[in-house]
Amino acid sequence: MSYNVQLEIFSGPMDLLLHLIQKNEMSIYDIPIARITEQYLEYLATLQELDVDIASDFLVMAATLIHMKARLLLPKAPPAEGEESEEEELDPREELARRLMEYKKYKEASNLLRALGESQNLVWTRDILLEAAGQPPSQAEAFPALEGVSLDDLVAALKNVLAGLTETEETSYRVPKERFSIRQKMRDILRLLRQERRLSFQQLFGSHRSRTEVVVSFLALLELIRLGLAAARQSLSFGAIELFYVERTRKKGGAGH
Amino acid sequence: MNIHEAKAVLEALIFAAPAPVTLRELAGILQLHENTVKVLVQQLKDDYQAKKCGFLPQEVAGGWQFCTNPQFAPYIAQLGRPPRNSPLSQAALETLAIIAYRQPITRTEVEAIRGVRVDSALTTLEERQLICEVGRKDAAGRPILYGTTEAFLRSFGLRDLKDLPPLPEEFALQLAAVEEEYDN
Amino acid sequence: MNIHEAKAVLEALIFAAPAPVTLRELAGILQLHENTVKVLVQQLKDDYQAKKCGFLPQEVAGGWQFCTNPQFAPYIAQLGRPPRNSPLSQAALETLAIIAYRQPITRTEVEAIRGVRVDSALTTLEERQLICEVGRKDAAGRPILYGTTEAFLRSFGLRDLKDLPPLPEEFALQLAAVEEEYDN
Repeated sequence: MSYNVQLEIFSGPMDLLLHLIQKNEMSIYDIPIARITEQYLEYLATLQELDVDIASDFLVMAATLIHMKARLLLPKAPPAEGEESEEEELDPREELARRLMEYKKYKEASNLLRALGESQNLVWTRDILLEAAGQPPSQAEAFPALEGVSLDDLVAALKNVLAGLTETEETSYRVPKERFSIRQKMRDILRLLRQERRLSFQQLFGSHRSRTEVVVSFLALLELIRLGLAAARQSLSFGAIELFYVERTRKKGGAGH
Repeated sequence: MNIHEAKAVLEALIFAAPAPVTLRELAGILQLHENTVKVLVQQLKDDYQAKKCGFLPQEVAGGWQFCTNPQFAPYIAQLGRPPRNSPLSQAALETLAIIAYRQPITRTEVEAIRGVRVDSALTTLEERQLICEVGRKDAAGRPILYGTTEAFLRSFGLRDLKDLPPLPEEFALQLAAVEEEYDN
Repeated sequence: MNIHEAKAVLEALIFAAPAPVTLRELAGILQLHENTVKVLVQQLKDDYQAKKCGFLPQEVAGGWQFCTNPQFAPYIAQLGRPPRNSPLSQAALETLAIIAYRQPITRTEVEAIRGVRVDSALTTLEERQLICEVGRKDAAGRPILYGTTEAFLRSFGLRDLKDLPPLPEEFALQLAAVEEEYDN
């Protein structure tokens, strides 16, 4: 049905409203509220007829329009005595016009971005291609998981961290029992890595207060390495182990919503 | 090291770097002044352009990298490599534009402009690493503030955020006019 | 398309290909004869060599790709990017050598030659994608047969397996002897 194509054009109620205004060659600063409301509702009715789910945001805008229409139709009440009624005199359409202009500005900007993205599509770089070919992304290529690092090195480093903790935990009573899940830790580490791109082992575990937390973090880290989401590297033997964020290959290039 | 050698080293470095490499990093490796490196890299680019090469160094995301010459895109497309940017939906693109120009910005602020919920657009943009959390707003609920990433700059071929195309001026001016009127 | 343009397109294609690209593929895209492309690519390489560039096209793993000029390796190493071949342990290296020269070969056969268990060396080599399973031996338990990968060729700058340096004769004989003994 040709309608469906039409319906998906609008990215939101502002977009639809802007479209109706432009189609009718109305001025944003002097919107005939009654007419625009009518057309807007008509559009929603069409959607309903076609059994399309109407996002609540479109209904909110409908309500706003109806409310404005009502306000404009009602005779203006004379200002109550001693009351300064400047606000009352403001045309409610001005707020809508301001919002529409603001929205329109970014809609235009999004078209500029689209054009920029398209011109970049005519250009290839090496890193992007490695990723596109389904090979390890550039960073994974640069830092293969566990490069120059043996599992022994990792475990030795862990022992080191644990040694630094022993006193605080084991000599103090009533340590509040914290619960750490590997999944949560994986998320935390990943977020940190994404921010920092690289982290020292020390940076990662330095803030940990309990042995449990260190162990859970360590397991989470191993899991991330196994999944290819993080990589560890030791540039010098006995040097500090560094962790790297490994950019994920795009699973689906699907468009957003 | 003479100029020719220095340029060859720069060429090799920019080529080998897995991501755009900054002038500062290049200067550090060559032990040259950053401004000298800037001039050399620009010369390198001019050389490539004059020779109409298959690719050339480009400034992007705060660094330099080699890119293929766009005029050969039809040939390269035949290598069967997917293009860099798979298209974004209008909704995602609008959301991205608002974040790019207004960052740091919260979800609610974006929603106020677009008049629509943007959760799924945000998810898409985060998944594609075009935006990320850049902090928390000092307000009730400490909402997440979003900003664009380096991958965003690279995807759109921008040197930095100042490189964003100016917002349509006439609208900005009109807006100012309305606001002034409003104020009087 | 004149020669200069054709070379620029080849340049762009070799640059943009994520893996070494074959003359046949290049010829197909340019609609030129494979021999013509061969001459052009060789010319391209000569041009780069004459100009002492930072990188140049190289024939590797049955195709062409750009590689940085080895004389600049000390600079490139400073990019924070470890050299492509970070050192392999002696054990892994020995195992790799045996597989490279005697492929396809089973784990037990490698162990017979090296006289020690090689599980972990195999794992390392597989992880680094230097070797892979190439089939199953038609013997009891149908053990896995290992062979080297294209990444192996690329890592060591080999066009194909025939490019491997020949083994000293007595060593080759020794290898064969161990294997034979094992098979009986």
